[in-house]
Amino acid sequence: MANPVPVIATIRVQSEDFDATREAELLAKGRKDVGALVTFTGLCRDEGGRLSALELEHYPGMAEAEITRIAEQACSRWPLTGLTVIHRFGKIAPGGNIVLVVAASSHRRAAFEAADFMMDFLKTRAPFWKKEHLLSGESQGWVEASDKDDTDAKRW
Amino acid sequence: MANPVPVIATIRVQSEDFDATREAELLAKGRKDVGALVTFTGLCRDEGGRLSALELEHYPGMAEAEITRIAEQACSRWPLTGLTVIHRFGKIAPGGNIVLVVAASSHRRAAFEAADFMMDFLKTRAPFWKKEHLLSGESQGWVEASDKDDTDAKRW
Amino acid sequence: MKIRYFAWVREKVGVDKETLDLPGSVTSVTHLIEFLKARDERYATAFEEQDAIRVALDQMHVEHDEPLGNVQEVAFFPPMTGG
Amino acid sequence: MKIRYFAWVREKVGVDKETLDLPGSVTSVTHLIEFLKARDERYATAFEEQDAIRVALDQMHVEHDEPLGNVQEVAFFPPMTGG
Repeated sequence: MANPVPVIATIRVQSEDFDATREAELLAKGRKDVGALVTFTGLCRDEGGRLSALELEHYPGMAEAEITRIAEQACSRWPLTGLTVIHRFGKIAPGGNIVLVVAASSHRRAAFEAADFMMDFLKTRAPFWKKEHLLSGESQGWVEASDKDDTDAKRW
Repeated sequence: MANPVPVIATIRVQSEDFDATREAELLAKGRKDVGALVTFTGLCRDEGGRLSALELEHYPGMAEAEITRIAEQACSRWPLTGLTVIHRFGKIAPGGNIVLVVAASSHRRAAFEAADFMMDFLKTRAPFWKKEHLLSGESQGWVEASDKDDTDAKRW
Repeated sequence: MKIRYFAWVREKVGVDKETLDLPGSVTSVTHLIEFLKARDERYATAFEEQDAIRVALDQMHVEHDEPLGNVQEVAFFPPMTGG
Repeated sequence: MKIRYFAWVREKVGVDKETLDLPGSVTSVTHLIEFLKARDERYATAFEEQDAIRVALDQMHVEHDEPLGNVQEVAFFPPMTGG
């Protein structure tokens, strides 16, 4: 199943918003070997109306490096024709985009699994930390890492 | 994990193209409870330059009914906030869209699994059949069902 | 009873749908397939690999041993290849 | 050696980065944590639940028993919550 020539993933860590469509189009446009495109968009929830924003702190340099390492694993493990990962930092309001993974492949299982794998390891290994800001104006504190995320990452 | 009020899925069977972005936006826009949006787009491949088009025959009426049955299973099995499925029929050129699944949820595993589940059962239960048209001008014949698809569907 | 055919089953039978009066002895899908195969060479060819053929009664997938009951519409087709 | 702190580790320590001269006896991450905890109450509090703290050497995740070797940059932070 491994790709003889693994693709080079596109990785971006930025405060600006992203356009999921445009990124997906870049991986498919003008190509005739892409059979499956899986796009994962992670959005900021308001947690039942509690939150005014999430603030994402990151480790500049290591964030890009670690996402690149995870993406290289994905590219060598699945026969992808393209992989794009964008992770935002800074203050993000409910409904706003946080993270984007687009995986393209000739085959649907490869695209699904690679996107799923990327998200599990972005959650547990990419150096980002979320702080909750409440509608009441207070800063609620840091989001705790979930055991479920660790369990998910151990599937691979 | 089951949703107390399962969402009503949007199902369309059409010859016209679809806009994956627009469909994804419809599931997320103005909401603050959607944390994860998984979009699967299935595209026509040229099979290494062999194909000029795929022609999709379908069973009108049953196609919509069967996709609705699969979607209802997905909606009762995962806590989704939205689910959209569009399947095209007719002649589709390489690079063109064939099928779209968008699953929205508060949680990423639910969105991933629901989209993956939908695709496995669309492949094996939705009444569509693909015929290959060759660049040489001949009609190559009907695509054979793959054992891999049956195996995939048995995972659930 | 209305009978529909899709994909290569349709091509082999030569029509996409037809309405047939069935004898009372045809009470299950398997009986119906036997009845069709005996009608004509085209059906015999279409249903040659009988186990490969899928069937729907009133637009629901069923097994070959399903009774026909009061269904309005029977459809025969190869394994699906959509998605 | 350049040391960086993130999220609540940063808040508890009170600085986001600093450069420290380490005694020769500090040869592993565990030694460095002990050294920091002995410096000041803020570090002692930040590293109270020592096992919960993650560490990176030159921007790579490592375990606490990792030797410091010739690294330029050490970072301490809580478990990640991105994605």
